[in-house]
Amino acid sequence: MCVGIPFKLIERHNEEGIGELDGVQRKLALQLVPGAQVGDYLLVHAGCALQIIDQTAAMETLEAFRAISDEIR
Amino acid sequence: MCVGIPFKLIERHNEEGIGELDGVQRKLALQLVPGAQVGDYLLVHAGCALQIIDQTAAMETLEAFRAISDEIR
Amino acid sequence: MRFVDEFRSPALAALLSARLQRLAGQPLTVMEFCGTHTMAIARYGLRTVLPPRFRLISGPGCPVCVTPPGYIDAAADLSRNKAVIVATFGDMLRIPGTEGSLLQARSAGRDIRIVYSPLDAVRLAQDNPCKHIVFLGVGFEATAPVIGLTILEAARLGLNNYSVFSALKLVTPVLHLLTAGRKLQGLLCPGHIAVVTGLAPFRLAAEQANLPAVVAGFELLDILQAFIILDRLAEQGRPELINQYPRVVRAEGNAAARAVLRRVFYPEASWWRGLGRIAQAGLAIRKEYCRYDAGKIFGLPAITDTETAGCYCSDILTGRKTPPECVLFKTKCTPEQPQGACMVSGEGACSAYYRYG
Amino acid sequence: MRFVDEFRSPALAALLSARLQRLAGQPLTVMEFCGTHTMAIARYGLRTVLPPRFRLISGPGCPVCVTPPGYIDAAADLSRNKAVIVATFGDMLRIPGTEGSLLQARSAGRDIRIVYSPLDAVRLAQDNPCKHIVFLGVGFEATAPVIGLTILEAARLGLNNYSVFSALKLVTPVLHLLTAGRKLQGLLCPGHIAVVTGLAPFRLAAEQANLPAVVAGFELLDILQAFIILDRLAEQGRPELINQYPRVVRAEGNAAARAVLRRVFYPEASWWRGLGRIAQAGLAIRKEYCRYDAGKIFGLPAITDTETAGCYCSDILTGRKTPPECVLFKTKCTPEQPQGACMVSGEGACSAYYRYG
Amino acid sequence: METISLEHGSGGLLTARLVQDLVYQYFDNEYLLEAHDSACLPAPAGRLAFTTDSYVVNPLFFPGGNIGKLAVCGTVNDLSMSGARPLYLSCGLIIEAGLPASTLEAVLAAMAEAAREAGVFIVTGDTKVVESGAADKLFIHTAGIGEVAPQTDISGKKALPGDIVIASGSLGDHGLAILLKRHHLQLSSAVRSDCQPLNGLVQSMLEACPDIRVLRDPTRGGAATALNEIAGQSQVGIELYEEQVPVGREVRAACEVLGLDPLYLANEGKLLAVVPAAAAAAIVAVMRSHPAGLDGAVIGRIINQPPGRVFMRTLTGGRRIVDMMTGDPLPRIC
Amino acid sequence: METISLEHGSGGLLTARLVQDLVYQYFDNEYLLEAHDSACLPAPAGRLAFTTDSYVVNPLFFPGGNIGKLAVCGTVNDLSMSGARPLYLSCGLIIEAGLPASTLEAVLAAMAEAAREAGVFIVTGDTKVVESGAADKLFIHTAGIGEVAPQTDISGKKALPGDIVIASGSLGDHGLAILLKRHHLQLSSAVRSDCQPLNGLVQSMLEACPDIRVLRDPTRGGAATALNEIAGQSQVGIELYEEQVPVGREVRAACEVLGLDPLYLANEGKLLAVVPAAAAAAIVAVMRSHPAGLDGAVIGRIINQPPGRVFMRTLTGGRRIVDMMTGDPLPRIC
Ligand code: SF4
Ligand code: SF4
Ligand SMILES: [Mg+2]
Ligand SMILES: [Mg+2]
Ligand SMILES: [Mg+2]
Ligand SMILES: [Mg+2]
Ligand SMILES: [Mg+2]
Ligand SMILES: [Mg+2]
Ligand SMILES: [Mg+2]
Ligand SMILES: [Mg+2]
Ligand SMILES: [Mg+2]
Ligand SMILES: [Mg+2]
Repeated sequence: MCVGIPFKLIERHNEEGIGELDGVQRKLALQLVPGAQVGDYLLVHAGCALQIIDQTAAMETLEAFRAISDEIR
Repeated sequence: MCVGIPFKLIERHNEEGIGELDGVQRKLALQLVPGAQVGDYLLVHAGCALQIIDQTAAMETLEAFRAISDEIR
Repeated sequence: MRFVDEFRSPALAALLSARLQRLAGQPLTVMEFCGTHTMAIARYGLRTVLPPRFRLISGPGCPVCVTPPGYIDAAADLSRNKAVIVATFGDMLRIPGTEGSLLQARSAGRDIRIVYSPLDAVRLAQDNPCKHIVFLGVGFEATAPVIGLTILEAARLGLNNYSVFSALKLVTPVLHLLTAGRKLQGLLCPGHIAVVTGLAPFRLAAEQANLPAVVAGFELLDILQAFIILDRLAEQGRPELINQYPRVVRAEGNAAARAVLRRVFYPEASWWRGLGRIAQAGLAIRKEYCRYDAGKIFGLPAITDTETAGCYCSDILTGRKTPPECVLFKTKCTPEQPQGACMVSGEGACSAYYRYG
Repeated sequence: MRFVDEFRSPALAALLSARLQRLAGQPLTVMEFCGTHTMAIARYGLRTVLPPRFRLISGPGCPVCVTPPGYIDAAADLSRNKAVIVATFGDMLRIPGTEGSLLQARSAGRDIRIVYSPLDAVRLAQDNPCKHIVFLGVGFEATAPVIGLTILEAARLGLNNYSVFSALKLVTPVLHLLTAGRKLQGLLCPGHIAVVTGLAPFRLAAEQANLPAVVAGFELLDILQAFIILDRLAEQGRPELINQYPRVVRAEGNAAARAVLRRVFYPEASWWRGLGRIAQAGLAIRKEYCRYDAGKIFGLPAITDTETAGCYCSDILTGRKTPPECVLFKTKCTPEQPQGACMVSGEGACSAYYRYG
Repeated sequence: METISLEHGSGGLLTARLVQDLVYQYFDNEYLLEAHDSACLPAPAGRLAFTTDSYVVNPLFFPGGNIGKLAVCGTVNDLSMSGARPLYLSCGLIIEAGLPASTLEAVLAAMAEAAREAGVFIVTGDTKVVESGAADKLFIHTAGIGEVAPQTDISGKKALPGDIVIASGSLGDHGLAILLKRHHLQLSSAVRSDCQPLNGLVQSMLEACPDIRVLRDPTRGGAATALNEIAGQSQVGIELYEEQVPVGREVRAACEVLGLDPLYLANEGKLLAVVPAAAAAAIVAVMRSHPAGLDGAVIGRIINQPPGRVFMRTLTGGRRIVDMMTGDPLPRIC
Repeated sequence: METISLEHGSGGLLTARLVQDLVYQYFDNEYLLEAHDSACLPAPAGRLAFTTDSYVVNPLFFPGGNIGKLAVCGTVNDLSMSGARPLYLSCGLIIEAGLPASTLEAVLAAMAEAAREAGVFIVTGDTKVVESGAADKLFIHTAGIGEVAPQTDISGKKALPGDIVIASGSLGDHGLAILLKRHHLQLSSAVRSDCQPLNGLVQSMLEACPDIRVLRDPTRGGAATALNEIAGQSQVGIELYEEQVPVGREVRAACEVLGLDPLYLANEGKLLAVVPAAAAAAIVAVMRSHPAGLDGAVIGRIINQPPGRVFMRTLTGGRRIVDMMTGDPLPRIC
């Protein structure tokens, strides 16, 4: 329903920031992610960050993939 | 100062007429030549007839040319 | 970690799909509510990878394809006004109204601009003080807060030349309509909606339908894993909701985003192309912000749906039919001349079937 | 008789010019007041045919070239108004204002239309009820009645979207300025002005200048004959006015045309490019018709002249110099980049010299 | 497809349909139907002539033709003016979105017919559609290839004093037909554009006299400009005889009314030739027996001095300079 | 001359000045300077290739090039895709009145430079100026002539099952660079148009393997459309391998953000080739040693069934249809 892309926050000025993905940069609205800090990865939709990506959770998901695949090795 | 062209009046409707010159036709304003009749030649400037051409006078002018040229033959 | 390629690893994908192949369970008919899932499934060719016992049926797709043609007509009319610049997502341009698309209106010389972010439309208003910018507000729970922000931003900047023409929709109140009376064994729920709403509405939908459900991400591995989880839940007879996408979906969603929604909008009945009028399934702009409401400012007509004769869209949107069952599919109805909601956007079920087979 | 070819007969022309060649009289410097005569003389190559004792000097040319650049500027400004269509004779398009010509304004997208007749501009007003048509009223005694008629016609039709921006000029009050203090032996007077005015003003000019004068037509034979007559009058020492052009010029002129002039306009001082302000030498629109006066409606500035440094125009317009005597001629001043009145129109003395040598 | 939309130019499916349903219907030769990036053509004998023109005429349709006919004839004629036998044309279309498909079709039909008449093939093309307001309805661009026989050597530099200047017919018809249509001058006349291919005429002229010096089609800028170009390139003078310059009765009349000079009006189916004096009579005779040169006439001669100048010997035996044109001709009342 | 005005296009003196002062300054070869109605060119050996394109790109200047460079490269490339050696170009300009002369000059300079790089001559041209509002700043039309060696036989109809599909480098750069400039999407990136002439690359490929079956430059409509055309013309299927399709890191990222598929984005300096399987490795090696083909790669193969269809073998081993494009790619957020 909504294309959402992980941008890395490389600059923050109050409620506006600059996100970067593979050399592509874009101004981001940060009002909805008050805690975001430079270096965080943000889920961005329509130029607005909707969430801070949780690295630990992401690791766990990747682990789960590996676990499933290990099951069938 | 003012390009003036002899059109032949081929139609008249009140103060408007159609003039013709060598196959070129144009609507003419006739307010300034109240006496103009179909068949008359009119001196036209900017789409408006300024005068009815006097055929007799024209003949006389042509005659004058011939007279001058005869003088030198 | 960059949160993209890691979730697309072909090697892991091969292993996960091998796993799906090996599991010899019951037939599993899954509805994906979300057009972005539909597109991702098509793009990765997953239909040809999943074992035949997995049957996928598509839900309402995207906010663009459920926008009634009357809305497009009204927007096209608005663009005739030389003092108006219509700003919109690119998605909206090809959708046919009853008298052509906005792309046609633009190619006829109207000033219709594509923006990536609604906030860019506010910027457009700042840069064009002698024009009035109308943003075409379409979207679901994920997009609506961003559009809400534009109104707050315009108010903060004191702009009087920016407004939103809202066709915003809420998808969570619609879920029960889509599952009611269907033979389903699982639900694939849209992760990017859940980012805002949290898990509760999807848990409710799973309970009401008494079905296993997964809130899933959109990368290749996310979707494959979601199918494995759905299969396992179905096998174990557990009509639960699992969050496959915890890296962005928190149980409680995004409270700041929902606060923006509450501040700027209120829920209202809304016409969905192919589904008709649905109570509480749209968002209208609150009276406090009526000076940013293009519908009010320009006296735009209330939008209702009209159906195209022969189009099965409502059946497809409610998961009762698949696109190839429609007699118009690929004959009278093509991406260039779409007849119904499901063909209009690249994300619509008919369009995805058409393009990716 | 068709009143064209008969008066261009090459055979008769050859005889008449042979006659001119043979007459071995005094040097005869003749001023032609009229640009149309200038053009005809150039076009027929008469300068190379007439014996050297005939010297021709050019008068003010045409109403277009004596229009000050400020008028063009005002018209160009007017054309910025999107509600306005500027209608004009083609002659006006290439004349430079201080910031470019109307042709440049048109090529920048302004709505500037060429009409053959001012009455076509009235028609344009009827056909474009949502636009205001401003006709650029330039012309001398022959053109002014036609433009007067458009105002009467607009009034008759009850149009409220037609007006005239008058830079109309009267040439007859200027004649004595052109001849004053000049070494002339004859005057070639403009037949098409006399059609309206009758012979009286030209007779007066001839008397004041104590010179032979001929009111002449514009065909080849007309002009040759006029020279023969002037030569004869000069030889006989008769400072009289002869009407060579009786087929259209009546002694009394055209009373109906003069009645239109009196009804719509009144004489006023006027700025002539290169000549400065001349009392009674312009026509302003009467108060009764002020609703057709674009100057009043749009509050246009009063037009005054500005001179280009180095341009000899005033000397050329008053017959004191010929174009090749100007240092700018053919160097800085060309038909593409005219510096002065005499180069701006194809009829101007410098332009005629430039094109036809 | 009632009107052409942006999609028809985006290189995808609709472009393919436009080309197949409309273009191929009219331009149906084996080379074009290969539909490659380039047309692949048999090697011509002799040297190549190569030319191009853009056609932006407004209005698209005018008495005697339309932009499509013009786009074929103009390029065929430019090839012919090098003494080449025109063989192949390319066709690039820039269409303003919203153009009625029927308009495009009428234009393509006219192109096809003109190509048939001239015996050339339209072998490669391109279609772009731009937003409404980004172009004026339709622009056409053609380029053309012809082959030049070994013995032929035509050039604007070859006019020699003593040579004769010939016009293939009446001057100014095209320019006047367009002018009358464009400015709503409310003059009605039967003047039609002379738009026609001249390659047949040129071939018969070359057969009669292989050493024609110069050929030129007096298009924009008219005969005056074309002759000035020749005078400049050959560094000779040119003298025209006013009474011999062919101008149609109606064109002459309309020019009188509008204060125009037919020498500055564009032609699209006429040529000017500079030929050795000895061959002039024979060439005129050949021209007059060809449908495109019925009114062919000697109009002047090449003189020594001053180089680069064109003169008119007038009816009176006087002489005036005929300069290059500055800007498009505009009607005058003064 | 600060801006171009209508007078510069009217065929008279100002047109002559524009051509002499500006055009000839940049395009200064012996053929053009003859200034005839047509350029007269030496007879080429072998068959002729002839192609044309109109260039209407907006904006005129973009990262990696401008409309002038594009107009030369595009036509050089279309000739090259027939296996021809490009020789001569024509250049037609349609200029909107008011265009700064400096803009035109920058474009002409880019054309001259690209022509030099490609080793072709711009030998004939035409300039039209239209009123402000009647065109979008500047349109360029080029046509090109090339010569095709006797042994070369390239055609969209020649792909055979078993053949290999090669791309000369990353896809989508040009289309994306333009899209980002056009729609003010506020995405910044270092993506540049790939605009470059491909004739050198093609010549070295042909030397390595004279029986290359098909060459195509995937311009408007992108690789997807070009491959669908080949599949249709050859009546074969095409299967692509997703992980082998070269797409630049930034282009891929921008496509993710904007919901676009790089297969549908235009390229202006890339080619697709269908080659016999036996020669594929050698050709790729040759390509990679040429500056225009450094990222050359096998991207797929020709299959039997179903004719006219292009498939993508995805990362999962799944398969999806790659259809022709409908309309220009537009950014999506849904
Ligand atoms: S194919 Fe078209 S008509 Fe049929 S259901 Fe889908 S959108 Fe409706
Ligand atoms: S040549 Fe030019 S500057 Fe000199 S007098 Fe004539 S108009 Fe004035
Ligand atoms: Mg608008
Ligand atoms: Mg205006
Ligand atoms: Mg190509
Ligand atoms: Mg040409
Ligand atoms: Mg030409
Ligand atoms: Mg030519
Ligand atoms: Mg093309
Ligand atoms: Mg091409
Ligand atoms: Mg091409
Ligand atoms: Mg040309």
